[in-house]
Amino acid sequence: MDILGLYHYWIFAVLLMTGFFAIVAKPNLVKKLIGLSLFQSAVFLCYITMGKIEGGTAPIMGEGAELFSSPLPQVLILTAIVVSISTTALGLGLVLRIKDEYGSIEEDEIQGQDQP
Amino acid sequence: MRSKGRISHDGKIRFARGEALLAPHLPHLPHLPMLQVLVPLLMAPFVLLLHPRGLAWAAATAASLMAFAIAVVLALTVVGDAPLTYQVGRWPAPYGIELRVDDFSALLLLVITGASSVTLLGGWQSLARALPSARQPYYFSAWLLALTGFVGIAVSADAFNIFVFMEVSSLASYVLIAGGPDRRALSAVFKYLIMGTVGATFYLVGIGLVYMMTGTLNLADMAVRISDVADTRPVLLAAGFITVGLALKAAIFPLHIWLPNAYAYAPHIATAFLAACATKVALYVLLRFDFVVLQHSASEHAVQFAGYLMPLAVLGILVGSGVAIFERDLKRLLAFSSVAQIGYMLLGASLVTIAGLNAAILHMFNHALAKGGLFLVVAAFCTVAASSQLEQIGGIARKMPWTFAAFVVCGLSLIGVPGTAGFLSKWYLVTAALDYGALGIALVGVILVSSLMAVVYIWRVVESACFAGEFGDDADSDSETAAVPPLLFIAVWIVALANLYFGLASALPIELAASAANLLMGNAP
Amino acid sequence: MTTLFGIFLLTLLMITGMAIVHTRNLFVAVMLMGIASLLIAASFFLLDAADVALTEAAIGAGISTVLFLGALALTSERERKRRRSLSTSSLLQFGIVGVVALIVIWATFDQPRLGSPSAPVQAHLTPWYIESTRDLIDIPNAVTAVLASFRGYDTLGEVVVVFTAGVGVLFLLGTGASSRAAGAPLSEDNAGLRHYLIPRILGRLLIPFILLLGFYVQFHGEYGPGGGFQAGAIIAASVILYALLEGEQRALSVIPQGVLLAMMAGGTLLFGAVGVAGIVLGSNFLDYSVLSEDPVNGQHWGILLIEMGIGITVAGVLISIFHAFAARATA
Amino acid sequence: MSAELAILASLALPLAGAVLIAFAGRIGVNVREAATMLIAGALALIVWSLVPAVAAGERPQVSVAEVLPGIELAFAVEPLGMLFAALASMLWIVNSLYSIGYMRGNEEANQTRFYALFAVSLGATVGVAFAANLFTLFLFYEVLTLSTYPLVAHKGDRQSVASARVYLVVLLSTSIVLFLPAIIWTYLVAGSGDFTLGGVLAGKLEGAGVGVLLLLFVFGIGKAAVMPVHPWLPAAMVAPTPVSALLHAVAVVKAGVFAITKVIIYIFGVEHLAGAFGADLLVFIAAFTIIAASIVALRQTNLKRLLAYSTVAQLSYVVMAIALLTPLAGIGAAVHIVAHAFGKITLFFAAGAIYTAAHKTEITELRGIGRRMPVTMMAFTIGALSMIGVPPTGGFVSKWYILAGAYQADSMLALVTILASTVLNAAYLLPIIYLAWFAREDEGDGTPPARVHGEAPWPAVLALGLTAALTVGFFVFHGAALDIARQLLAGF
Amino acid sequence: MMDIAIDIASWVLLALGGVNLLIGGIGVLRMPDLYTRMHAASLTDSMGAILVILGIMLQAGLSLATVKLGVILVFLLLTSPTAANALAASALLAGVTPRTGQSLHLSDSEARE
Repeated sequence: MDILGLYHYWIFAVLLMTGFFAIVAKPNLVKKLIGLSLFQSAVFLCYITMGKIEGGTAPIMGEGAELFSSPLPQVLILTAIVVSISTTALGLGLVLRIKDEYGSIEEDEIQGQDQP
Repeated sequence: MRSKGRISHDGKIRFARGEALLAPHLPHLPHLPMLQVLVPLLMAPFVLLLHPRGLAWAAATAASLMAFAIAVVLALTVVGDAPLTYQVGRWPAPYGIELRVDDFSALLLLVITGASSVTLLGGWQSLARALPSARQPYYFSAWLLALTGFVGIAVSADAFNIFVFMEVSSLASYVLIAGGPDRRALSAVFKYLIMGTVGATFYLVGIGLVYMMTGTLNLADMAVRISDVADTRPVLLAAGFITVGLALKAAIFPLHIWLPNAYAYAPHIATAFLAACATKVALYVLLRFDFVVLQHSASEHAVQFAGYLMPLAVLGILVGSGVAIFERDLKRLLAFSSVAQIGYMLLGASLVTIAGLNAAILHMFNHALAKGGLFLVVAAFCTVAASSQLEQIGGIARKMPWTFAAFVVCGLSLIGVPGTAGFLSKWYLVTAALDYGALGIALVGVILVSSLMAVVYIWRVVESACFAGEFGDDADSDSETAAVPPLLFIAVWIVALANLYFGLASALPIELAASAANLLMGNAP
Repeated sequence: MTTLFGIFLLTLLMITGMAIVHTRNLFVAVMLMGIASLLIAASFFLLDAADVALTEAAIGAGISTVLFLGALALTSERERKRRRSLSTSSLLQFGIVGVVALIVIWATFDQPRLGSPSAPVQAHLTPWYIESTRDLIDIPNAVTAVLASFRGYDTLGEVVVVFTAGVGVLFLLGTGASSRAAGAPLSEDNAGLRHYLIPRILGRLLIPFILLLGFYVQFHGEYGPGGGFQAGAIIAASVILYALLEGEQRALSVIPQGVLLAMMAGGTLLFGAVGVAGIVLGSNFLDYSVLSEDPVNGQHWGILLIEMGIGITVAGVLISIFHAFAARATA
Repeated sequence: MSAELAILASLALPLAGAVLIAFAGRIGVNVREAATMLIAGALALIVWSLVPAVAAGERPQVSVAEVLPGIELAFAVEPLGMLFAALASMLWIVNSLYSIGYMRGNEEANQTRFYALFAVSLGATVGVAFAANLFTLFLFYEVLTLSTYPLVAHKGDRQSVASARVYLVVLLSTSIVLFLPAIIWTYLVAGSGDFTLGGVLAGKLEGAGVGVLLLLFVFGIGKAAVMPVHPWLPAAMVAPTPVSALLHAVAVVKAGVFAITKVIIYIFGVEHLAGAFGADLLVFIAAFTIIAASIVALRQTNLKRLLAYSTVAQLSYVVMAIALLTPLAGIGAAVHIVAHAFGKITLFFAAGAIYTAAHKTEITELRGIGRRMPVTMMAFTIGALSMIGVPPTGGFVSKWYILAGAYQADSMLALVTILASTVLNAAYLLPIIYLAWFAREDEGDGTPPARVHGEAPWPAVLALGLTAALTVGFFVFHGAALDIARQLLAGF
Repeated sequence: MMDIAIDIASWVLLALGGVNLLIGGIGVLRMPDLYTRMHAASLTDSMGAILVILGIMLQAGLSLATVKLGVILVFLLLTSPTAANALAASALLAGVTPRTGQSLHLSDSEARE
């Protein structure tokens, strides 16, 4: 049962670290942001998983359902998704400016230009 | 007016109706914790729409000053008294979001709003020069949003709410830094953005795990409910994630690498603001979480906290100061000094004693005074100097002796010379370390050696400002008033005098810090 | 069965994630990211999180992909090649990442299992939320109730985050209107896809429906999945589609930059004003019960208004950001 | 004026005076110098107005603020502090007079800054003298360091900046690394750092801790220039001579030995310390400093540096005397603070006058200078005799008491040291006097004198005449000082 | 009885749709260039979607869900050919020429040379 009951969390762990690897190991700035998105998505998965209850339905009442999954993690993740897209948008804005100023979006090339 | 016939809620819900009786003369007093956040928050969108030159700045400054006034009232209300709580939407605590202003947050609020007010007040010309006028409303709006974020973190008693406001403050800080004229500001911000977001997400993972084990997000409730599960793996892991995440945000060595460039290339005034409060807010959350939630339940927590963070603190102190000695750019020099000073705060906290926490918290206040002042002076220098390189400011003391005098005052405070605010925190820190036993004596050595290093790097600046060339021939001190914007000059001296004032009459911060330390260690004041 | 399907989706997700990191083609990575978002959204749906699934699909797979593509169009589509792909530092990074993943997995064994009814998450706050939604707010969607009322302050913060991002991007890139000759985004001439008959006709056909859907999601949020964020994203998507089809200029003449700014600020202010009304009427910030004689009715009003505020701000910000990116392409 | 008010006024006056001088400098040099003289005079009046009360056994106190819980910014006047403050404030008048002659004669730059910072230094000195506890003492001790730093670096050339750096680094680092922990330790152990008769540490700290703490204090108070923390003093000699004269022969260095004295009497308590091994060690260290510094002085060719090493040696007289822990030695220490001040300031004044008039700094250049500057060299001779301890000069009085104290303490080491150092003093000072009076100017390398000159400007000459007179006068009229110093015996 | 019949019909439809999509997927993998791949993808995709949705509609019976599914189907039928058209048009515009004759049998990289 452990495998079925914990699989979501394992995927969370793997995705989290996959995203993190892209952030630390990839020098391309856009790739870093993609990694960041993935990294944050993993956290969403973790939260939503803990809100699920066996045999429950979405916490929208009516139609006779009585057992609901917890609405709280869902609310938190709604917020987190919006935070994530906000960060991504700002990051991409920065990338565009960096491309303008440096002509590159590769971290090492930018560092090379900063230290003449 | 509230209608009497309002149907009362479920019997389980109890409202704190006593609030209204608190102060009949100040009808908004019970709302103050909320207003503290709302004033900058609601002003930010307005500022965005104010396009005429200078108006955005004026509005932002007004909002900031108002927030400062609220913070002062809050501090005076809370000091030596029970914390103020506020239930947003009148939903009771673990269900709704609770705001809570205790001594620790009151102290931090003073720092944040004070720093924002003084820097904004003095920063008009400096910022107007750095930013094209079409972009100023955005910038000042972002400034208020950063203020909102910091303040929101400080008053919140809810773990997730802290995350939300952390993101507000982070995003706004990125904008503040990216306003720097040098293109390196952009690459610095990008690094900050990546590391900051990773930090915030780590924090989010951490509170997620704690939430999973306790089912609550309210810090106080969490502290109660965690006692059963405190030593389980997820909670341990959560402590790790939260600590690392916040350490990233707080620029704790060795996770400080975003900080020097971000501070160096931001507009000078923004640097002054952020240097005074940004990292401290993250440290505040770290202390809150570690001490309020974990300390009393997790059996090994004190040992782990000390074991992992103390070496980092010591290394941070030594490395930060050491690098600062060899830095040639004044802003980078001060930024590395910040890394060391964060080490002091962390060192105090990592003793896990009341005295140590007391020192750490007091140092938050005093370091903000010193470092904020120093960066403001840098801003003043840069109104005449081409850049903040040490060579460029050579001999500037002859051109602007009074501004330079303020630099010396703040610098002495940073070193910890008696009579200045910085001395008090050093005093407490050394006292706390001496109380710590044999290891403490070694720590005292570290603190003192680092103070000496501070002497060296501050004095390098002083010497080049006094004795080097550049402004050598122009010894006309009357031109100072012409060169430095009067508002900036006033702001610089407000901070410098505050450094002296709080060096001698610092009852308020000391009392706040003392009871904050007691609160964190779980003793009611 | 559902569990197995979930596991299948997640496995796909993991593979997609690794592919995203592995590929050197950024365009492919962005597309895969969109797929990953959809997979996550599907998983969320299986996990009873309809609202979140909708949001993830609209924002993660939709808006986010558009933004990434816009950025790629202005930068480059491929990562630069590196000679030493397997250096010691990358091995070290790989090692650290692997170890941390193992630690996280190690920690999971102490965690409540998926769906366990005795988990603290289910036992502690959830019953109160469900019950209070029914009794005090009286709307079917508990997520909306928690989002807008019980934890409305978080949501305000969230709106502020969006607003901040808008302010930030506009500060960094300038507004679309202020740069010279606004033109078509992501395509080389000024007229969008106007020369392409089929997409254009079809697009014009769809836009009203998308808008309609947006408004439906906006105002139906109390009853089903949806709300201001999703609606704002959908409405923004329709405007973006319009701009793609008809050109940047036309889109801006329909909703000028000034209006967008007013939307960004106005939505936030509307939210704030509803909250302040609570204070003015003698209760706490964001207490909607005092908005009307009947507290439950007041809650309804409050939720409706703040959801509108959210929708306006989100739409304003997303459209502004899109314009800012698009203006870059022609500048 | 009430005593409390007088204490506060004596602190506030120089600080306010500094601002006043800064503004007066914009009006004109005469106004500025008049202001300086006026403030110096007023300060002396106020400080001296306290003397009768203190001599009568009163101990006026005033507390300004509570900086930390239990740690106050407070002042109290006790005999030793009274003596020190009275001395410093009196000599400031003379020194100001001298400064006017010296600074004008040498056409120094930034004179306004000079006078203003001088006033701040004096304020800090009075603060040190009147400090009621360790914290207050430390505060003004550091202010003194910082306000004298720009005076040392006054010239602004490479050499003076480098020397000022040595000055600052040694003084600040000793105070931060040793003095501050010592203070904190004291507060931690004793719960208080108030200067109390009999000491606050008695019964609270025993064994090796006492010795360690004592050493922390002695080396932490770098201004006392006990070897090896003395290098700042020779380095400080690049400053204009009035600075060397008042600050580095009187105010700053005496603040150091004064602080050590106070710590030994009022913090450790003489009785308490008598049982610990620390005191003996201190006598040994002081003795070593006296001899070593004197030997180094022998080898100096620069007049001011020679005087600086002489100061190092003389300061350790005080340290040694107080470390002997006998009543007579204690009196000797107090009196020596005064006597050495008169003598050494005279020597520096003379050296400065020579520099102003003849632009000479090296000892070998002084051949026959007595004939060109008879008044100056007369004063120099008197000062030198006082250093050696020859009657009828003030130096004899103090040396007498210290010797008596050494007998009382049965300390062979102290006796031998004093005698040996007297010989050494004579060995490095008398040749100068010989050269000045009896050598011919054109002897030596045979070159004719580079410059024809007479005495220095009259204010300088007047000042050094006055201090020379004081040096001689102290031999006769040391009764008042002795009366006050006797009150210290309550501590023994 | 009726239920079983509907069930069987629905499962057949679902299975057919699944097979269609699978074939489409294999086609995308196996076809040599963009246009042929699009051809494989778009045709089978539309057909698969129709079949699957019809299958689900049968499962759902006469309810709101069926209406929704119908709407979805309409949208799918409108969008997916349009998307294919737009993709092909822009590929042509970007200069990707359809491969003909011998080059069809070459691998991607060879064809590029």
